Amino acid sequence: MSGLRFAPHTEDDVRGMLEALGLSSLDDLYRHIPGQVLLDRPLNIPSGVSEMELLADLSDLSGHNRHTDDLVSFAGGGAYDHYVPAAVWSLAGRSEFQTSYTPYQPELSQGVLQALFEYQSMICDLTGLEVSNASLYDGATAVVEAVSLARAATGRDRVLVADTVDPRYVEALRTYGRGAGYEPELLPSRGGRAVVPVVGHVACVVLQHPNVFGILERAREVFAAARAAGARAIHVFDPLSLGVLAPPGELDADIAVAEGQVLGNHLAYGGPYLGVIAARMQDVRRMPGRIVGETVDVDGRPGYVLTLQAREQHIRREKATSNICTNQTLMAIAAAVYLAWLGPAGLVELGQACAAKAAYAAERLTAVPGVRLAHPDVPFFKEFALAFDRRGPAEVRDRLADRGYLVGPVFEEALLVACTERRSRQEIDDLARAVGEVVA
Amino acid sequence: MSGLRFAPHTEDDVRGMLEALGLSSLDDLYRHIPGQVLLDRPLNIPSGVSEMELLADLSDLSGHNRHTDDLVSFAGGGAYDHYVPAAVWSLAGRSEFQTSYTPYQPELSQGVLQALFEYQSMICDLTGLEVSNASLYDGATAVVEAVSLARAATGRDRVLVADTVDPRYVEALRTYGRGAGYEPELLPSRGGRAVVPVVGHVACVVLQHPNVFGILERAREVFAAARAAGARAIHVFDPLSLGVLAPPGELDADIAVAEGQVLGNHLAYGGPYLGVIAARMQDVRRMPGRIVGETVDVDGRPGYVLTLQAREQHIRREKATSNICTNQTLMAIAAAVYLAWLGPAGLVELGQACAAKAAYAAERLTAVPGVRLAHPDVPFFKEFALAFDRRGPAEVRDRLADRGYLVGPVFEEALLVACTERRSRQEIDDLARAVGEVVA
Amino acid sequence: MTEPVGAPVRVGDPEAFPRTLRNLARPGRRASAFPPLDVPPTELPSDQRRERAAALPEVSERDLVRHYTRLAQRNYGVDTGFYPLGSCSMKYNPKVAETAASLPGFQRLHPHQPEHTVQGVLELLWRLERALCEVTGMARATFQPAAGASGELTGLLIMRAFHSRNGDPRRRIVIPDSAHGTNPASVRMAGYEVATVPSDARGLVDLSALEKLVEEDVAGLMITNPNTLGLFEEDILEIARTIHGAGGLLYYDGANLNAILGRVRPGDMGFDIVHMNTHKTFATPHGGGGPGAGPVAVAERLAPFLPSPVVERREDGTFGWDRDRPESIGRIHGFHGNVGVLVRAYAYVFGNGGDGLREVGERAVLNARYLAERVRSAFPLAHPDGPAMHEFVSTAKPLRPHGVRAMDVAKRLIDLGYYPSTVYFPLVVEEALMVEPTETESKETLDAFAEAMLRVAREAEEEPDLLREAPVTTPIRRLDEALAARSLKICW
Amino acid sequence: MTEPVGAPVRVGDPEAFPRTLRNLARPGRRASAFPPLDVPPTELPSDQRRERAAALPEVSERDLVRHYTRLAQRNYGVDTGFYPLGSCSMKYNPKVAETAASLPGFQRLHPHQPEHTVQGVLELLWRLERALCEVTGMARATFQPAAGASGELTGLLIMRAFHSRNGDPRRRIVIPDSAHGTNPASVRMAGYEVATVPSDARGLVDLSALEKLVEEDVAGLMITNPNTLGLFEEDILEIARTIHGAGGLLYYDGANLNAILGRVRPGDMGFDIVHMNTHKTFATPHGGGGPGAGPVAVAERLAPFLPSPVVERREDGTFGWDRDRPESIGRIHGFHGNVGVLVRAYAYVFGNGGDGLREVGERAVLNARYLAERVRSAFPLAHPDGPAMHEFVSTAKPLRPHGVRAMDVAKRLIDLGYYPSTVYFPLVVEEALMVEPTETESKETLDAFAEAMLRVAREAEEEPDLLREAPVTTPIRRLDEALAARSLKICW
Ligand SMILES: Cc1ncc(COP(=O)(O)O)c(C=O)c1O
Ligand SMILES: Cc1ncc(COP(=O)(O)O)c(C=O)c1O
Repeated sequence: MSGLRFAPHTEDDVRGMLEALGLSSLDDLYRHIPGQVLLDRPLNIPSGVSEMELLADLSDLSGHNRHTDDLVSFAGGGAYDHYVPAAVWSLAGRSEFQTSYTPYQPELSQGVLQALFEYQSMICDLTGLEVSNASLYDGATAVVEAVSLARAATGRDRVLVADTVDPRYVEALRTYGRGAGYEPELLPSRGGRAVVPVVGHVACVVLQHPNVFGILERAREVFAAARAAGARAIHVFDPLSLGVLAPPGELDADIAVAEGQVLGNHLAYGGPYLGVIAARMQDVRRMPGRIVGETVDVDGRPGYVLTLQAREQHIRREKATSNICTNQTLMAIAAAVYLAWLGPAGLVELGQACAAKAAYAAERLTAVPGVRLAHPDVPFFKEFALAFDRRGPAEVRDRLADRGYLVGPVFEEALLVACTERRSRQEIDDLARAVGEVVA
Repeated sequence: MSGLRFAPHTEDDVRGMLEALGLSSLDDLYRHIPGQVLLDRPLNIPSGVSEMELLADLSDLSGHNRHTDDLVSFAGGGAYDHYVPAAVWSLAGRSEFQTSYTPYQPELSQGVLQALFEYQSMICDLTGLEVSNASLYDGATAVVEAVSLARAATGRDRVLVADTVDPRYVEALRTYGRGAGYEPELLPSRGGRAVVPVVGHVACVVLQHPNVFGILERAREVFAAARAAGARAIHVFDPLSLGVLAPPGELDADIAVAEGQVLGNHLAYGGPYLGVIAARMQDVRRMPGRIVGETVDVDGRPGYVLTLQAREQHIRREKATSNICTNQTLMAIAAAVYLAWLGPAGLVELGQACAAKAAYAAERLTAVPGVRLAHPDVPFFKEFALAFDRRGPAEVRDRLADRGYLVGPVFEEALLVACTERRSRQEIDDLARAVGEVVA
Repeated sequence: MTEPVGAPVRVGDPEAFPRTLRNLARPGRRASAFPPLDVPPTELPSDQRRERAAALPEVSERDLVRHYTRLAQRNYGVDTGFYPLGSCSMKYNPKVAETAASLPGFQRLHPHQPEHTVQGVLELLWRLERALCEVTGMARATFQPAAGASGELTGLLIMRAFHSRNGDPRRRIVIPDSAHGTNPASVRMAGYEVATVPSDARGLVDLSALEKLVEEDVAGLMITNPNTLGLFEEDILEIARTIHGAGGLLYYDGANLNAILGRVRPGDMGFDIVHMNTHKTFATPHGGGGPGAGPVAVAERLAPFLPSPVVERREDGTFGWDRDRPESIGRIHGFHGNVGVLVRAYAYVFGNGGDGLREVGERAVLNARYLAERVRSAFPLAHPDGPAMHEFVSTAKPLRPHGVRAMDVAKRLIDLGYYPSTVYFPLVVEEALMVEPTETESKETLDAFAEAMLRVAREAEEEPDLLREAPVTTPIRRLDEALAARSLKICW
Repeated sequence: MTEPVGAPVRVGDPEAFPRTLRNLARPGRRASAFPPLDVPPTELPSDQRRERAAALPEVSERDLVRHYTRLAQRNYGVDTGFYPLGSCSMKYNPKVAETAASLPGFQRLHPHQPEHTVQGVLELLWRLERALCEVTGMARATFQPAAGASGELTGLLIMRAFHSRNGDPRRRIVIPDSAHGTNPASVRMAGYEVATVPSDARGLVDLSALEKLVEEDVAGLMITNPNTLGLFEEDILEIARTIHGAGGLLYYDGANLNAILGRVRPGDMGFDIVHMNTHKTFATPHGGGGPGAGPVAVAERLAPFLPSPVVERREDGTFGWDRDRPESIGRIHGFHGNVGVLVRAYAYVFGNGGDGLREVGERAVLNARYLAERVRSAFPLAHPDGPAMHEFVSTAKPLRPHGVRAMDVAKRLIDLGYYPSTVYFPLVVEEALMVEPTETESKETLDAFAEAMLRVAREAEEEPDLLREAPVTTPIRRLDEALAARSLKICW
């Protein structure tokens, strides 16, 4: 046998089972299907290969990628090269978690259920809000779900979005808005920060803080304005900023959403990540997706179940709060392991390290002739935007890649540069040198 | 905190525990120890580092090695680049196996015990012998233990070893023999094969088949001669040859030993591997190391325990059959998973592939001017020895490494070349081309 | 003798279940460590700083490892045992796919890397797109949807874009009454109304009812085939003609694709849009709820509307993202979809190969039909005449007189060592038991499970309490879901 | 309420424990697949060919995965819970060490690779040798021994080589009566005779007895310090003087090194040879019985006798194997030792660092002494006056009147959720319970375990059958070891 085969049937098995069915061949299994739709040829896909050959092929393909242990990554824009501790995936990757389905039968699924309950709890600890779910697909879909929650909660249609929100999120809002019936309205910014808006009859104001440029917004003022106008204040946050920055709860946001990749998940070229969403108790019955709750069994022993399912598609069908079914549970479990690994002290140290390295990098890079901050004099967290006098940002990015450095993405003629705790002073100094060569 | 710390004590814990002991400082724990032996300075080892830094250091070190996914390995001499299926270590590596000790409490150790029972059983299936143990350290120590078993069994001292046995094994016999009181006597060979000996009053005859050159010995004749003289016939075998070659049992060997690395274990620069040993029921009470047996519990349920422990050091002390305590259990579990993965058909296909590729390689390589077989006209399995007219074998090996090919080791002015199922026709043709350049 | 599923509670053990990490925590304890800061510290603006530290649990790494090891042991997966959860294709997940996904060259790529540094993964996606189009009979595909439901919405937004480009917006999407909940939910999110077509006595779409439903304002039809009753919609060509005749489009919900791999292609049945659930058909692990991947493939004429960007192979043989797609519906995922999952799907598709995929489908159907045959005496098929494809739907109605419900049957199966079948879905079948064995189960496993089901049916008559009180062998027993919703403890 | 340790038996489930792979097998089933042969097939000589195929089990990959997943769940490890197995230092095994060992640059090196292609691993071994010599106060080390016992034999063969080089062969090695079984066994394998020195009332080496034993023919002394009673040999300098005075050498059995890390160095106590058990002191996982690693470090004057080759750093800064060692005892391992284990040890040593190792020792002793204090009322210490180091030996003798043995205490601890302590070792203590908590356990864990032990002591008086019939919560209960040896089923 030369291809992978996971069906354990021996020829005797097949014969015996066909006999039991009174059939003479496997073709008979499809006898009742109209002939015109039956495929009369083999699939035009190469025939199967052994594990050995398959891995050789995949190693070859992966060898045509330059990864973040090879390139030094200062790339940002919504995904970051934070350190993933060994314990995270040696635990989240356990096959009992990995090979199970959504916990429909709680008696056989307490492991996943409790892990999700603890994930929800840690998200509440982190954000200072009261309600979390068991994950959404990713940061972009979390923003979309937050907006539809806000529209349902307020009964209003209009959606106000700061133009300093990651453009990918705005694009997603445009796409999903076409179905839901709204067109996101952009809130202007000055000097890299959203203006504090005069909020009209809108469902929500969406503010990313730190924003797409890494800049700290006037979040308190913006959220206050939104809530004063009866709109939901939606905070798009960076989970790893919350050791050092005031959390959504303290900033008076109603709904907080985030890209959860930074919580112990690998970069993996954009996924699987997880969408984090947290809100106040007022909106618990409008939350999308799975929520795990604690209860007791018939003997009074505590245990966990999926709860408030009346919100969900399998019960509510077209009236459900969302269509999400499969989510990113395993990533949420990894996020929980990671958050517990960090602990409160680690979260603070991590945030301080990112901020300090970013500040140092900004200083070193702007010391290079022809390189400036795109937005001077505004505070930022772990990421900032550079502008160049003599070169286009895309050209700088590509030439830095050839020198072994990942930066970017490019946004509004500026080049984003991010620092995680993984970046050393040495690497930052080397980057500055490389930038000097590239822009010269 | 900047270094790894796995002791969970908080400062309060330490204080509280010291109080409970009526001590005022950790130093007090050592108060009763004579001052002259107390170290009065910190250890001269750098202070601890974070996981992030540690892995950076280790990745850097590993980056200074060229591994077998980078170099194409035709290296042999007792360790081989066979394919390790993904399932093997995702199962053997489960932390319940990995983080447990020798199964002294069978009720909590049925997993390891059953896995070892099945390993023993598959070794018997493989060798055609009746008894196996739960592993020894490696191939070399397995040869040594087989010899001491033979000496104990026969009450004879002298040890006859074919000079076509891997020199590492002969060295090991010399070393251990100094303690045990024997000096291995070498049995001469002609044309790369041991002569069928006239066996005197010796404890055993040790024959490696296929031998150090990969050559098939006249095993039946040699073993017959040994047994006729009342000596134990010891067969040093290659587990992966037994799909196509007659097993020790069929060849009438008394004791069979092997380097178990090829059974699903990674090359890992020489270890951890495992020593395989199998024998006939006549010698079961002289076997070294752990043996697992099946029995029943007080409710009559079948289960597994360590058995015949009266052979072992913890009971018999200086009269034990061996001093081995910790063995290579986890490697034996991996070997069992691998053997079951192979199955009888896979074992045959694998053996045929190795033999065919080696034959093809020998043909291609000896077609290169100045390159010949060190031992023409003798059958070999997956490995053969080359001799060169114009260059030294060590030089050829080193220059091939620079071209991306691993060959060797060098033995008796010949260069060993081995083929596993991983080597493709293309790789063999490329090797031939490279050899052509190197010997030109 | 039967014993509990899952790891033990340990009396007197401070780590005994169900201790949460919060209970294990002690002030000052920690697992993380970071290098000393090698640059000057910074001060963030005081009004922006966090006041109180986040109340995360303070635990050691050893606490973490034991806690999650035990939680894992309390969870049943395909690696633990038989998992015949209907509609979920819980087949064996090959380990080699995990090895592939963990190669640094796939695991450690930043989504914003310049194209010339990610040629390998782009080629992988391009090859996978070709293969999935061949399996489904479609022209192009997108990998953005993170799961089936996301694929549904993507497909419906493509329909919407198609119709509005043709200047005739339409209002309704027809779905069968047996449809999965995500179908109507997606329809609503796409701004359409649901028009439900009933199943007929055969358990198939009621053609005459469909005719009546279909008017100008029908944007399209959304259906699985085999349908959620495990039956093949034999009138599919008729159905396609009807919908297309009315100017609508056909959407294929790929949840049941496993049944027809290499035998029937949605495109050849007249479908215009198809989503696949890689976590079902292509054996990517479901992770206790996710991640999945829901690639969407479409017919040529709909390709312009796919989410942007799509992978392309350039004349020079290099691969890149085509972003110049004016008619695209835009962005469905933040980046390129669940690439790590797609690497596993690639391993499965190319490891099995075209020939292997066909065998997968055949054996999936063989197993389901064999098992249905073995249990139908006790659990009658909802639709006895239609031959089961990859799964079958039985009913526990005959047990009602004994005061036993389908859920009781499920719970009793737990005590007998199995993960139960899907229950109460599809909604159109009373006391539904939806059983999908998948192709990776052996005849012995099926025979033993059949015995267990027959045993449960006997017990329902003779000792119904065995069912009503089940499970008794699990670390926790039936949980009070009403209380959970009432008292609502969703955070420690 | 207490529940079983280990995964469930599943009634009616064809894969239910204790099915062996052999029972699961079906003719024609398989997991392996290989590429089609791309070279001409060969014929091996007919008289050399295997006649009947090996009777290996025929199973699918899914069979394998479920089988071993379930076996693993029936096994208790440090990752499952507290494992106070005396003399084994069952501490938490850091996960980062696993990541390190699985780097292809370590995992995939052929032992015969030319030195210039393995500079990284050679440098790692060189650095580790330096660190281990610093920890032990020695000059050079070998990594060949695969475990402690192998280290013992290595050390004894070095003694033998040393003495014979000096032209005065000697016959006997002194070991305490409390020594571990491997010590006398190794002595025998090294061709020496065992001379046993008794322990005195303090539980320490009886000095006067030692004096008497020591004559010309004593080659050396082999001892652990702290000894196997967990007590520090306070007269160690005296002992060293005596042995050295008689021309003998001192061997340090490193099984208990954890107690003195960074505080006391064997070299400073007068030892000439030291073995370490990386699987104890340096947290490399013991794998259910192995692998371990038993590096041996020696004083300068014994360096020439170390097994060959040893790692060296050349003038040009490169690393290599020094094979020119005429006085070497030769080869103890087939290659370079358990390198994969040594990579983990490196991660542990350099991750903790010098400061961290000292803390490890302190907390190991703190934990043991604290736990001893908490349980001594019910389980008196064998030697109450000597302060416990990293472990302590209690006796269950007080329970004898209730017809309860140390083994019964151990089995009852299983029902309470713990892996038991070592029992009946050291042999010099009646009804010995040897408890080693290690430094990675928390105060809460120790307190809970102490409660459990006190509870068992109470139960021994009030309900001794609870102990005699224990365990009752495990998938299997006490096994008939006599039957196992009699009927001897060691192969299916
Ligand atoms: C028939 C059917 N359609 C759609 C879905 C939704 O797929 P997903 O969970 O991947 O979003 C499912 C999942 O169970 C299903 O069974
Ligand atoms: C005191 C003592 N010496 C020696 C050994 C043997 O070490 P190993 O099992 O690594 O061979 C042990 C192992 O338990 C021990 O406790």
